Amino acid sequence: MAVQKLPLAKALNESLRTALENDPKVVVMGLDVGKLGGVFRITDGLQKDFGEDRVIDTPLAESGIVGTAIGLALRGYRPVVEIQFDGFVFPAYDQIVTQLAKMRARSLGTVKMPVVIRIPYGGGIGAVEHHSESPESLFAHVAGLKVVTPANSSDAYWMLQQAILSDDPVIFFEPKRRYWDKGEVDTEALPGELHRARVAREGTDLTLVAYGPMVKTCLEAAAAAAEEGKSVEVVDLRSISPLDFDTIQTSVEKTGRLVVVHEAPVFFGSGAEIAARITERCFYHLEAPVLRVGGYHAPYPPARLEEEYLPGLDRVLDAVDRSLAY
Amino acid sequence: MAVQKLPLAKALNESLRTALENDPKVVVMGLDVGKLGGVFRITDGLQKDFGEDRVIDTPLAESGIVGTAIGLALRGYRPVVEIQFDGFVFPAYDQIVTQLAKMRARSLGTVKMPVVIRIPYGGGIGAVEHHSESPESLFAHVAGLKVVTPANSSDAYWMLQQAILSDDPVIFFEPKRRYWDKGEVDTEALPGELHRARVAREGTDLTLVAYGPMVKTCLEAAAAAAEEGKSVEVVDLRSISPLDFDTIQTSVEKTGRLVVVHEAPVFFGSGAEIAARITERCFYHLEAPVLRVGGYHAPYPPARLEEEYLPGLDRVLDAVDRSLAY
Amino acid sequence: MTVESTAARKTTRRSSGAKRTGASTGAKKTAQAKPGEPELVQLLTPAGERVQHPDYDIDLSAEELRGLYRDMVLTRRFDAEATALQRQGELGLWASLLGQEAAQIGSGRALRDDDYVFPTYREHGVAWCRGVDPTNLLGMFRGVNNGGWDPNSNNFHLYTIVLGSQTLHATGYAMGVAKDGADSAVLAYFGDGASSQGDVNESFVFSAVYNAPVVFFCQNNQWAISEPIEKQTRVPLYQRAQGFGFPGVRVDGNDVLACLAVTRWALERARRGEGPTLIEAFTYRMAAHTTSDDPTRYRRDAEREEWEAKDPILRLKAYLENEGHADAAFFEELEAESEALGKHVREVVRAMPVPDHMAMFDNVYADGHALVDEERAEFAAYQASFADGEAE
Amino acid sequence: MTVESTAARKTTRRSSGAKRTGASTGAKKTAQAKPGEPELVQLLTPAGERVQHPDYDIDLSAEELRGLYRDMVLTRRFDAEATALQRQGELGLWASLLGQEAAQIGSGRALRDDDYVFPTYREHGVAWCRGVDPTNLLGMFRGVNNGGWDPNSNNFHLYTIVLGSQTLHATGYAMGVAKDGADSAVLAYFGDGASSQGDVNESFVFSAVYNAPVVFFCQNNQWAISEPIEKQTRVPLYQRAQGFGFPGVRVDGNDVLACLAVTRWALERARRGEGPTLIEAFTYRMAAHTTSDDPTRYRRDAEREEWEAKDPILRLKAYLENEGHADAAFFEELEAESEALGKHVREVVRAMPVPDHMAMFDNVYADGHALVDEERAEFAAYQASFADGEAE
Ligand SMILES: Cc1ncc(C[n+]2csc(CCOP(=O)(O)OP(=O)(O)O)c2C)c(N)n1
Ligand SMILES: Cc1ncc(C[n+]2csc(CCOP(=O)(O)OP(=O)(O)O)c2C)c(N)n1
Ligand SMILES: [Mg+2]
Ligand SMILES: [Mg+2]
Repeated sequence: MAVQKLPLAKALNESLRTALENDPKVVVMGLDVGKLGGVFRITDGLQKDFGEDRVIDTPLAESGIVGTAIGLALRGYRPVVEIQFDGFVFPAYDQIVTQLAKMRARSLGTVKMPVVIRIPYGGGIGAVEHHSESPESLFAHVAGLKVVTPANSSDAYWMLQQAILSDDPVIFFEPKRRYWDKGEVDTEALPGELHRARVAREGTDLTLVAYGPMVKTCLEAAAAAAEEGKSVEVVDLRSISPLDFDTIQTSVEKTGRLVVVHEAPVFFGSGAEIAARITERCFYHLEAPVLRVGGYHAPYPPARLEEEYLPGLDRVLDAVDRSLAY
Repeated sequence: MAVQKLPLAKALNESLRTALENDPKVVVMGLDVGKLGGVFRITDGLQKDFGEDRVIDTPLAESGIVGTAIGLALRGYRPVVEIQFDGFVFPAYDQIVTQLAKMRARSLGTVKMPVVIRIPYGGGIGAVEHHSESPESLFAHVAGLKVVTPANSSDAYWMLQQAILSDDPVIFFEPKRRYWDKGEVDTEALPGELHRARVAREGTDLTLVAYGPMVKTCLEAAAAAAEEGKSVEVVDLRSISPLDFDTIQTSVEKTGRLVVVHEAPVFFGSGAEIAARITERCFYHLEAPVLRVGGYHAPYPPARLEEEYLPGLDRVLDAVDRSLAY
Repeated sequence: MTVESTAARKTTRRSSGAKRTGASTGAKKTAQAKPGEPELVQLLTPAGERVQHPDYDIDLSAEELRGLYRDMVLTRRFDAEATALQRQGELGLWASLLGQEAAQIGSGRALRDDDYVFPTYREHGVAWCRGVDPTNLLGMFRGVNNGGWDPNSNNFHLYTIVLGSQTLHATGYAMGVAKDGADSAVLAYFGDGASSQGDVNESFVFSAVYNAPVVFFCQNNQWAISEPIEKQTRVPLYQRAQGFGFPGVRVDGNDVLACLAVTRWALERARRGEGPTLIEAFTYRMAAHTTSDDPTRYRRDAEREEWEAKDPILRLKAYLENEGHADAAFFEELEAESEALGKHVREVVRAMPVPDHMAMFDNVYADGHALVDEERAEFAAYQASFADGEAE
Repeated sequence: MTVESTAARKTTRRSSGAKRTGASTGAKKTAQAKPGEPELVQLLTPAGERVQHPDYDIDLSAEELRGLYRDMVLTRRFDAEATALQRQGELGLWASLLGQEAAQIGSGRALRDDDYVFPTYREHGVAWCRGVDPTNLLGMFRGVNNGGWDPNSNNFHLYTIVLGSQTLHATGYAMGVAKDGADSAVLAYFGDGASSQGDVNESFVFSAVYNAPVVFFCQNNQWAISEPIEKQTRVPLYQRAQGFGFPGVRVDGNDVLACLAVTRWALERARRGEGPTLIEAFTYRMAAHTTSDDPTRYRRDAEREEWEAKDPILRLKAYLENEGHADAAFFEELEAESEALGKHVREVVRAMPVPDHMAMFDNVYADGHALVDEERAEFAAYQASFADGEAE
C-alpha cells in the first residue's frame, strides 16, 4: 500500500495485520475478536487469515484475559489484548497494576512484559453506561505502565506498531468516536517517536493541549479562534505516560498561556499533572494559570446528556477566552 | 471514657466498637477480623463482644468482600470493610469503581451506599511488596466515592464515626505506620466536619499541605524550619475527596508559597490536583510555583530502600528551601 | 446424579438466620438423561406434550397456565415493540430476550413478593413478573438515565451491565436476609458468558460458606455475543455448583413449567435455610445480542431455525389448545391486550422527557460533595451565559 | 468418584498443540475412602507403613527414597534457619513451610527440567527441587528486592504475593507451551485461602477451555492466616475441578510418595494433551502464618500436636529405617550437610548487600521512560548535595 486514506479503525486493523505478519509471536486476544472481528471490527478478518491460534476468542473474564496474556508474555509471546470497552477494564485492573506493571522490576529486569492492552475509550457515541469512559489517569499514575493514545489514522497505525514492538506493557487507548474518521497513512514513512507530543497546529497566543478524541475538537476550536484573530497552538499529546513536557514547555514559553482539554473528569485528571508540572517549569512565562476543560466529577451521564458533559467547541473556546482575559 | 490518650490503632478500635454499639445495622467484615482481630488488631475483641454475625471473617476474595458489602447495604446494613493492606484492594477495584461509586446515581437517588472501606496504607514499616502503597489518587479520581484519611488518634476516632454515619461510600485510608502513635481522644467533644482540612500549625512564610502519615513529617519539618527562622504553616488535609481547597487557599493567600507532600508517586498524585487548582485560585498570590514532594515513578521499592523513596524530613526541607528561593 | 459427599455435610455451617434449619448440598435426582446428553428437567415437550418428572413436578390450574402464557406473550410483544422503537431511533440500543421468555417467566413467577431479584440487562420478562412498568426499563436504552427505577418498590434491582457483578450483590443481600431472620429468598440472574467471571465464582464461594438464601439462575442461551458456549466451559454449566458445595440443576429453558417448578423448589430450599442452588436454564438467544449486533457474521441461520421449533410460547399454546385450557376468546383478548401494551409503550417512550442537563450533578452523593456543588454552579453560570445572548 | 459426563467429552476441544492428543475430564478412580471422609490418596501411613493404591502407585529405588528424605530434611533446615534469621533481625519476615515439606518435595520432584513452576510465597521446597539457590529466596524477606531471581534460569517463576494471580500466569504460560507444540507441563501452586479468589476460578475456566497443560497444586494447609478452611469452602477443595470439566484429586499432603505419584500422573496427563488437573494436597501449616503472626489467638495447640504425629519427615524416616533403605551413616552425613547448609545460608544472608539507592529507578521499564530518567537525575543531584557538605 504505502500511502492510503483510511478510517482510524481500519488503520488499526492494518497495523494488527502487519504485526501478525511480521512476528509469529504476536497474538491477538479478547472477547469476540475472532469471527465477529471485535465489536468495532478492529480485528476484522484477522482470525480468518491467521487462525484461531493467533487471534483468540477468550472466555468472558477480563482478569483472565490479562492474566493469561502475562503468562503468554513470560513464554515469549507478544499478546495484544482487546478490552471491549473502557468500563470493562476494571476486572483486569488488579492484574494490570500488581502484576503486569511490576513484573519487570520484581524480576530485577530479567523478564520483559511486551503486552499491549487496547482500550476503545471516551464518549460521544450515545452508548449505555460503562461504554464511554476515559480512565487514562488510573493507568498513568501506575509506574511500570506506558499509556498512549493516537488521534488520527497515521498515529493509529504507527503507534500500535511501536507499542507492539515495545518490551514494556502499553495501555493503548483508542478514541472510539474517531474510529470512522479518515486520514492518510503512509506505511513506509519513518514514524515519529512513540512518546513524543506533536504540534498539530501552530499558534502564538495560547497553547491547547489535548489527546485522543479531543485533538479534533481543539483543532476546530483553534480554527474558530483564528477567525476571531486569536492564534492558538494545538499540541497533540499522543503519550500520557511518559508525558512529553518538553514539547508543551516549548510551546508555552512561546504563548504564555495553556489550556488542557480531556474528556476524563478534571479532578485528578491529566490536566492536573500537566498544570502542576508546566507551572513549575514555566512559572515566569505564564500570563495566566493553566486552565482545564474536562468531564465533571460525576459518573458519565446517560447518552442524552453527554453532549453537555463532554468538552465541546464552546467550552474550549470559553476557556481560551478566560485564559486570554488574564 | 471522654478524654483518653490512645494509640491511633486503638482509637479506631474504640470507634468501631462505638459504631457497633450504636447501630445494629453496622457490620464489620474482612479477612481475619474475627478471632485474630485483624493483622493490625484494629478489630481486636469485637467479634467476641458482638458475635460472628456482626464481625464477619470472610472468604479470601476482595471483590467478593466488597460485592457482598454492597448487597448488604442494599438490604439496609452499614458494612465497614477491612482491606488487609493497600496493595490488596485491586481485586475489589471493579466493584468499587463500577458498582459502589455509581449505584446511587444509577438508581436516581433511590438507594444509598453507606459502605466504609478501611485501608491501612503507606510505607515505613519495612514490609514486603504490596504492603506499603498509597493508592489514594486511584479513588479520588472516581466520582461517587469519598476519600478521607486521619493523621492522629482523635481524627481516627471521629472521622471513622462520621464515615460510618455517611450515606455515601467512603474510602478510609489509615496511616499504618502511625498506628502506634498516641494522641488524645475526646469521645464527647463535638467533632469537626469530616471533609474540612485543619491548620495543624500556623505559619506565615510557606504552607505545607500533607495528609495521613506525612502530617507528622511535615510538623517535624516545620519545627526544624522554625529553628532556622522560617515560619511554616502546616495544613492537614484530612479529606482528599472532597478536597478542602478553601482552607488551602486561605493559607496560601497568606504565605504565598505552597509545598504538597505525600507518599504516593508525584505523577498524577494529589499534589498535581492541589497545585493545579490552587494555582488557578491564587495565581496572583503565589511567589513560587507549587512544589510537590512524593514518591517516585517506580514500584514501591524493597524495604531497605524505602527510606530513600519516602519523603522524609530532609526532602521536605529541601522543597521548602527551593520554594523560598524563588 | 447427586453430588453431595459426606464430608460436605460435615463441614456445612449455618452462618445465621434463626428460622433456617440445617443445610444440604444435594439436588434432587435429575433423571431421564438420554445417553450422550446431560440431564435436563422438562415438563413440556417442544410439541406441547406434558411429561412427568419424578422430582420436579408441578400442578397448575388452567387459569395459572393461561397466566403464564399471557406473561410470555406480553413480554415478547413488549420486546418486539422495543426492538421496533430502536429501529425508529427512539432507543439507542435494545437487548432482546426473544426465545428466553419461558426461562424468565417461569423463574419470575416462582417468586414471592418479599423475594428480591438481581437481574443483568436482559431480564425484561422477570421485570414484568415483578410488576415493574415495562417502560421503566427503556430509560437506559433511550439514554435518559442509567437505570432509573427504585429497586425497592418492586424488589427488582437495577439492571447491571458489568457482567457478573450483581451475583455478589445478590449474595450480600441474601446474607442480610439471613441476618434479619427473614425467610425471603434472592434470585440472581446471569448468562453463560458471565459464568466465566471471577465475581460469579466468588459469589458461589460466599453463598456456600454463609449458606445464603440465594438462587443463581443462569440463562445459558449458548452465546455471549459471538462466542459460543464452548468458549466458556467444556462441561454443562449446572455442574459448576457441585464443586462449590451446593446443587446444580439443568432445566429446559424453553419450558415455562419446568422453569417454574425448578425455581420454586430452589427458592424453597433457600427459605428453609438449605443454602444456594444453581439453575442452568438451557435456552437460546433467538435474536441478535443487541440491536447493534450482526449475528450473521458468526452463526448459521439453521441453528436459529432449529430453536424456533422449540419456541417456548408455541409449545405452551399447543398444550393449552390440546387440553382445552384456553378458548379462542382468550387468545383474541390477549391479542388486543398485546396491541394495547404496544401502544402504551410507544406513547410513553416518545413522550419520555430528556432530563434537565443539571441532572448530571444529581445523586452523585447522598450527603453532598463540595466539588460537585462547585461544578454545578459553574456549569449553571456557563449555561446562563448563553441565555444572556452570546457567551463571549 | 468420576465426574465426567458424556456431554463433557462431546464439548471438549483442543485449542492447539500438535503433539497433544484428545482430552479427558476423568480422574482415575480414587479409592479407599473411609465412610465419612473424602477420598485421600495415600501411599505411606503416618506410621511409615507402605500401603498400596490401585491407581496412583509408584516404585522408587532406595536411593530415590533417600533423595526425597534428604530434600525434605534440608528444606526444613533451611526453613528453620530463615526463621532464626528473622528472629535475629536479619530478615524482616519469614513465611515458614513447616509441615508442608512432603507436599512440596513430592510435587517438585515430579517435574521435568523443561516444566515450569508458578509458586506463591511459601514454596521453598519446590524452589529447592528446581535448583534455585535457597538464599535467593531470602532477598525479598530481607527487603533487598521484590523477587530477585531470573525465573527462566530454573523455570521457577518469582514468588507472587497477590493471592491467586499466578494461577492465571501459569495458565497463559501453559497456553504458550501448547502453542509451541512442546510437551512440557506447568505446575501452579496456591493455598486453600487463595482458592476463593476470582483469579483462581478464572484460571480453571481458561485452562479447561484451552485444554492447557497445567496442573494446579493446592496446598490445603487448612488455614489462611487465622481463617480455617470452612471459611473458604464447605466441600473438599479437590471437588472444585469437576464442575470446570477436569479431574480433581485429594492426596495426603504429608505423604511425599503420594504427592509424587499423583503429581507425576497429572503432569503426564498434561503432556499427553489431556488438559488440566487439580491436586489438593491435604496438609497442615505447623508454624505461624509468618513470623509476624500469633496463632495462639485463633487455634488450639492440640490441633498442631495432632498433626505433629503425621509429620511428613518422620514417616519417611520410619519407612527408610524399617525397610533398611538407609543406614546410620546416611543420617549422619545428612546432618552434616544440613549444618553446612545452615552455615551457608547465614553467611550469605548476612553478607547480602543492600542495593544502591539508585536501584529503585532501575528495571521499571525495559525501553526507558523520560520521567524515570528525570527523577533519577534529580535524586542523584539531591543525594550529591549532601556529599558536598550540608545541603542547604
Ligand atoms: C465485564 C464485562 N465485560 C464485557 C462486557 C460486554 N458485554 C456485554 S454483554 C456481553 C456478552 C454476555 O454474554 P452472556 O453472559 O452469555 O449474556 P447474554 O448476553 O447472552 O444474555 C459482553 C461481552 C460487559 N458488559 N461486562
Ligand atoms: C489478594 C490478597 N489479599 C490478601 C493478602 C494477604 N494475605 C497474605 S497470605 C494470606 C493467607 C493465605 O492463605 P492460603 O492461600 O491458604 O495460603 P497459606 O498462607 O496458608 O500458604 C493473606 C490473607 C494477599 N497476599 N493477597
Ligand atoms: Mg449468553
Ligand atoms: Mg492455607
